[in-house]
Amino acid sequence: MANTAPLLTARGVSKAFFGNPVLRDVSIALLPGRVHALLGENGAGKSTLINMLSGALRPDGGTIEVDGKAVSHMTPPEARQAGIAVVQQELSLTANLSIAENIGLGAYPRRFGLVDYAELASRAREACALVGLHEPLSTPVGELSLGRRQMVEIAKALYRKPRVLILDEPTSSLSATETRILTDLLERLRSEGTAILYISHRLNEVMALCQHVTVLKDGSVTSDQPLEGTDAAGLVRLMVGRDPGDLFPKWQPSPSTAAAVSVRGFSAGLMRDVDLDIRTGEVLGIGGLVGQGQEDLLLGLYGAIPAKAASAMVNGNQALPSGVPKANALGLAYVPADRKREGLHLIHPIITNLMLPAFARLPALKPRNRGNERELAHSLATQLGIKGDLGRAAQALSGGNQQKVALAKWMPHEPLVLLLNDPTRGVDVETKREIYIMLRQLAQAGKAVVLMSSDTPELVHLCDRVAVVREGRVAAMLEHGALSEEAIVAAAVAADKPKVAA
Amino acid sequence: MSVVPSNSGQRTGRLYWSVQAGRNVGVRGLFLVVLAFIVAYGFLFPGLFTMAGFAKFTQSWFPLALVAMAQALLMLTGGISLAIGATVSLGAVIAATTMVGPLGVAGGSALVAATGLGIGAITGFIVVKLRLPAIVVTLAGSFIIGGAALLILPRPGGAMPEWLSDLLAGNTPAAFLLLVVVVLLWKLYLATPLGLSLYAAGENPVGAYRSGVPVDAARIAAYALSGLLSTGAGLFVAAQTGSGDPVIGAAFTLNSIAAAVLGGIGFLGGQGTMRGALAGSLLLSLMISVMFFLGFTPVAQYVAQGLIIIGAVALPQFRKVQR
Amino acid sequence: AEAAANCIKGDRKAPYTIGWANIYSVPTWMKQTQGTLEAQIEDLKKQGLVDKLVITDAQGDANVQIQQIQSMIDSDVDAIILIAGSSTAPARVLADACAKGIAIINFDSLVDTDQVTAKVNTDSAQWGEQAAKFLVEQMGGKGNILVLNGPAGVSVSDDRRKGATPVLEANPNVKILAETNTAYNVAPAQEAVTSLLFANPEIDGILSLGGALSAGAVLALDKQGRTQVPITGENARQFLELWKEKDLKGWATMQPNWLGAFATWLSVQALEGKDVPAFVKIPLPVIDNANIGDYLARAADFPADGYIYSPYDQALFEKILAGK
Amino acid sequence: MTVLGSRPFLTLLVVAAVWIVASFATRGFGAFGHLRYLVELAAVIGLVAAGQTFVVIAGGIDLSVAAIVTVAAVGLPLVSSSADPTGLSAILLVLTMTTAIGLVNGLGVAYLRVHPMIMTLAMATFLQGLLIIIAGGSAVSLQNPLVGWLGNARPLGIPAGVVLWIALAAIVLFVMHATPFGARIFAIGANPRAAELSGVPVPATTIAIYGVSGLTAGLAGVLVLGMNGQGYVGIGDPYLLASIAAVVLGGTSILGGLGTYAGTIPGSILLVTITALITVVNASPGWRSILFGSLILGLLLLSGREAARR
Ligand SMILES: Nc1ncnc2c1ncn2[C@@H]1O[C@H](COP(=O)(O)OP(=O)(O)OP(=O)(O)O)[C@@H](O)[C@H]1O
Ligand SMILES: Nc1ncnc2c1ncn2[C@@H]1O[C@H](COP(=O)(O)OP(=O)(O)OP(=O)(O)O)[C@@H](O)[C@H]1O
Ligand SMILES: [Mg+2]
Ligand SMILES: [Mg+2]
Repeated sequence: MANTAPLLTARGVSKAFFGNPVLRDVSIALLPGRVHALLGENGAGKSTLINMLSGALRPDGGTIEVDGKAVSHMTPPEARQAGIAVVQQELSLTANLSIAENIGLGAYPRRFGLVDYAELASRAREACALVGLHEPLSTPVGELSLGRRQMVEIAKALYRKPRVLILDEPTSSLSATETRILTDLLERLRSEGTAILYISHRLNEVMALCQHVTVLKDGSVTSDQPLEGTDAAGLVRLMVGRDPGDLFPKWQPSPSTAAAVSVRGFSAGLMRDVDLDIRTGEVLGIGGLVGQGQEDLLLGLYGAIPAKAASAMVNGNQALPSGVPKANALGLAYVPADRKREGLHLIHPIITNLMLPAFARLPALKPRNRGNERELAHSLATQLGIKGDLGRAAQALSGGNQQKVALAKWMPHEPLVLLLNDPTRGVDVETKREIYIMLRQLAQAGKAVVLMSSDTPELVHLCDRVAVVREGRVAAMLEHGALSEEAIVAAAVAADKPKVAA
Repeated sequence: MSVVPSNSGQRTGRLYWSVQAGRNVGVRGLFLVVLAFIVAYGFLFPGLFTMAGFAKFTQSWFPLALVAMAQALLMLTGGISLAIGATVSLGAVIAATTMVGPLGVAGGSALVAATGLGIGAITGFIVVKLRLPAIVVTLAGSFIIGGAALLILPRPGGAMPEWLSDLLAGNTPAAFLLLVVVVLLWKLYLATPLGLSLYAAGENPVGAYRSGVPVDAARIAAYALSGLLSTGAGLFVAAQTGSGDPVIGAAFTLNSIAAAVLGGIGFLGGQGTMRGALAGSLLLSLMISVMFFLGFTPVAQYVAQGLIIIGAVALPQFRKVQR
Repeated sequence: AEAAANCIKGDRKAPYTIGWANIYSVPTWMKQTQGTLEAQIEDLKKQGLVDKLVITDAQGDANVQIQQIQSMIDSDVDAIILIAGSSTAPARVLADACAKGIAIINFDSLVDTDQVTAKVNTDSAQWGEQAAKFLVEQMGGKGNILVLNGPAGVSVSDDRRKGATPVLEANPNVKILAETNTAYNVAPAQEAVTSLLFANPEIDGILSLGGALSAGAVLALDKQGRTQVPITGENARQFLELWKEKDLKGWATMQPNWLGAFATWLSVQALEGKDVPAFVKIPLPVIDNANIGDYLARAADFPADGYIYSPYDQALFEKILAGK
Repeated sequence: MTVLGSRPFLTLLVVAAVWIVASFATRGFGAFGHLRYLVELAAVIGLVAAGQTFVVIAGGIDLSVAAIVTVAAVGLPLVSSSADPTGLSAILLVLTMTTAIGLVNGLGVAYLRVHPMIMTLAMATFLQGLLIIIAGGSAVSLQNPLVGWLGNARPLGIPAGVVLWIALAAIVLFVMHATPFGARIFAIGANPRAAELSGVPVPATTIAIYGVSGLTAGLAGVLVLGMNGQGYVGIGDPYLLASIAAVVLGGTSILGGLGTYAGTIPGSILLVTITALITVVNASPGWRSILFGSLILGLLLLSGREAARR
């Protein structure tokens, strides 16, 4: 296996955006039958590298080789011809097209020049079956939750029957169950001889799945070696260049049990008739399969979607907030999962993004103090490790750094209840650690933190209690002592066994 | 889950038609409003259901339907055109100055079509390749195209072959049949990879490009087709009126946008369906006749028109919020 | 009644339903015109000749107007009074109306067709000709002029300009420095003339061919501190008031608003079997320095942004119809 | 972004270049009086475009500005009363009315969730109906001293309309770039959902923006009434496309979220300048129209690149 010739190679490639070098002299070789991990901190250049491997970007220097032959000016269609398929980090889907039309996009089967819907249906169904997508193929993708869309994106890559499959953080919005489906699938594809490049910030997945690792740091390869004999701590060491601490801070029981938020008979969106207490000083986890109504729970409490409750108490107020400004006034803050669509103003400078909650609260016509704004933004950036010029547009940040901005903007307002929707999605391991420490500190300081997450380990290690949501209800409330990945998954799928087995 | 092998035609039917059915969801309310107007119209003017009555009504609707499609096509790709009206005028004057001349109907039609495709392709090239905002490019374009129409016919005039006028705008539903053909052609186009790419190119161009969609080509093609539809509408107007008028199309610019947006086409690209745009144009057209038969005074016409347009857009929104 | 006029079949009986197919009812000129038309209808109703008036407003869109005329045919009106949005576009739908025996009286903006009962209008060519003659005379046959036209691509403005051409060609010493096309409104004319004044400092006359263009020109000269020059125009109240105020050498004619009343009256005459000629030429009333006082004396009866039209009555209509 | 590389500055450079070239090429163009007149004309567009800039930055568009200008110009004589010798009360009344019209636009956009283009187009249609009722209603052309002053006076040689424009521009630039309200507008335009989730009162802000657009269009109506001595139906028509073009030529993204009134100002002047240039060119109407369109297109190439987004 190790002797087979590489299918896709980057040789000494470099790339700069507007004069800022992002990749310097990077080489990587993808071999058939091998899962190759690409690791690096946020902004290290991983997505940029795969964009060049797949023809979406052209390297400034160096060459891309397919089957050992250098290809100049490869375009995405040519990459597809060459059997290269990519699961993009920022999804490439179109909300108004159906699942099947999205899966076939750019590679439709034709008959007489027309899209052959019969062929498309059968091939798309095949791809969907591989990833466990059961929704009707005609469903518009816009109606799917983020996690399901991620599965469509994966199915889209599989549909192209790739020889080289590149996955850019495919599991970042997937729950444990779905991740399991994916890892099994990748294992099978590998055994069938597919070359796989796998990017993830979830190191346990990398450990379980990959045979080889390339580590990028600040745009350069710092190591390129087999994974055998390396443990997770070793991986982190490769990435950050020093000994890592524990990923999760030591858990301490919370000092208080006063309820910050208490709702009875709460309904919003998919959530039906839920009773829930959120206590000060705790990190309350929200788990479950993707798309069971967890997000509606947060949004309903936040006043962002219509919600009602038989009785409600929110930080002393005897009613649910009527809207977001009211929720903010009551000390609630919300960090959305889809940072691109809901969390950030991508075309605006980072500093403006950081200041937006302040702008929303200040008297409308009070003159702004740009000096103070800059100072505050810089301290936030330092606190969360957002590097570089804050005057750049947020879209120039890597995914993980964008997530940090979405979180950081609430910090100056010291929210009493922090509603977090998958806050570590796509965040590198060091930053995750910082965020975890921060969340525990917030809890320690008497804030209530609600952590909705698809990353089961963080629910287990970080939370005081975890509410597992299934079909719009809290199916189980697990206390810290009873927390384990198995327990959460079991509660999440209890009623769903047949479906998952399919 | 396994792939159930089954009859290929049936499978086509299933996916294609259920995708199609899914696209009705957003425009059902509009379809109901349109239906109500048709019923009201038929009730007020039973002659609508005679051959001639139907023919005449569809003739008034036809050019608006074409320009609504022309506009919707662009808006689906995230574009827009303020030059539709001028392009209609240009199509009309070209038709009215060539068809009775040596070029004849075939030559004239070819010239009209080539002009539309050409103007559209150039506009598309400027917008897509030079990355200029479509709204101003086409605003400038409207002056250039309108100027060209004035050069060809400085004042209303020209002529169309009598038989062509009678064929297209006589007492037969030729216009309606033509519309059916255009819609079928559109469905065919939308079933080509390039056509289906419109949605992706409009909504998520980066993702579409990375998926191997020829985004630029899809957008430029949309502009070209949009130009073709516009000059085609001009040709029809010339036939309908038996002559050319260099400013006849002016009102079509805003009306095409109104029809498209009424039909649920979004401005950000990739949102909405052509059937919605067509229904929107039909509503605008029906409204004129229905208000006449209800005996509205001009003041009432303006007020009612505003209310109907807002109502047709706001009602579905309300229903969405209620849910 | 015996069918005598074009399109009339003689099978329609009083009281009649009259359709008024307006192209755009918002501008003041249109509103005034509609006022005379409605007054006439009231009159005809009293005589038992008319029982209903239906009004459409095409909002400036010639295509919509065609649809509305079609609706009038569908609802079987007895007469259609029309100001056309295009000089060619409605021809075919009018032919249909004519074939159904509907009396069609087309006034102001005319359609190039003979499938109407009658067209009623002042003579646009004569308008241009007389205006040009006045100006040439005032300037002693030589000097520099600006020509202000109505919108491009519209027949009326083109016809008036064509009417002026022979006069100007016959006087080669009258030089056209510049020419514009704008909507028949004050603001665009003022803007255009101001720019032209800077580019062409020596101007001896302004040939303005209708609407409120002249008021804009006078304002432009005034604001730039220039001496006023001989100018032609139409009976816009603002222009007439400026004329008096600035003591201009002026000449104006008009498209009388009572054309609306006359067209309505004429349609009923036709339906009643009277012989109606295919073209009824309305003599151009002339306003000059001699009679401007008479017009301004009645100014208060007219809207400030409106047109002061010449007086009219039934006798005048009879006289016009008789061709005198 | 440095000032020198910024779009507003680029647009300003284009204006300067066009003025210099035109002054050499066309007699009288460069005269002080002429340039002053151009700026005075641009003031009307600039006022309308002030509200339009707010609306466009917020991701909307206001197609009712032309009708609002007309309603203000035609309606003002109707509400003028001889009891107020200054004429100020009538102006305030009219501005209140046009602001209210704008607020109704905003209500429709924010609460009925009607697309701005449709809402404001429908509003323009309503206003046409209103104009049929009010137009030509005043038999007496009432002279309003303040309006006349605005349209004709030149304190210190500067046209009063330009003074008004400068004052308004200062306020607009302040509100846009130096207040939280301004920041909220940009946020709503760039990503309304994210703005809402960040606590921005999206509906209230939207309503306010359209109110502002109604107000500035009303101001423009008052000014244009003063400059022409008489309001009439159609007086506002030229300002619809002109206001949009000025906004976009000035570098504000029609997609919302990016832009500045500092670009709209030279954008307005640029439009007026091109129109004036075309007027003095001797050519047939067709060629003039072609020339006008080509000039806009050419200038757009110089200054109008839409920044890549997403
Ligand atoms: N289109 C672009 N324009 C400017 N800068 C860019 C662009 N795309 C990426 N960058 C910059 O390039 C660097 C690498 O980004 P990239 O997305 O490749 O990082 P990454 O390793 O994938 O990070 P993450 O783990 O957060 O996804 C970042 O600093 C980012 O800001
Ligand atoms: N439910 C319906 N009620 C009334 N008319 C309909 C309906 N569905 C379709 N039509 C009409 O049938 C014609 C074809 O519609 P169709 O939806 O196939 O158009 P389309 O262009 O394919 O739309 P899309 O963009 O969704 O593919 C159109 O004229 C449309 O107005
Ligand atoms: Mg990345
Ligand atoms: Mg379809």
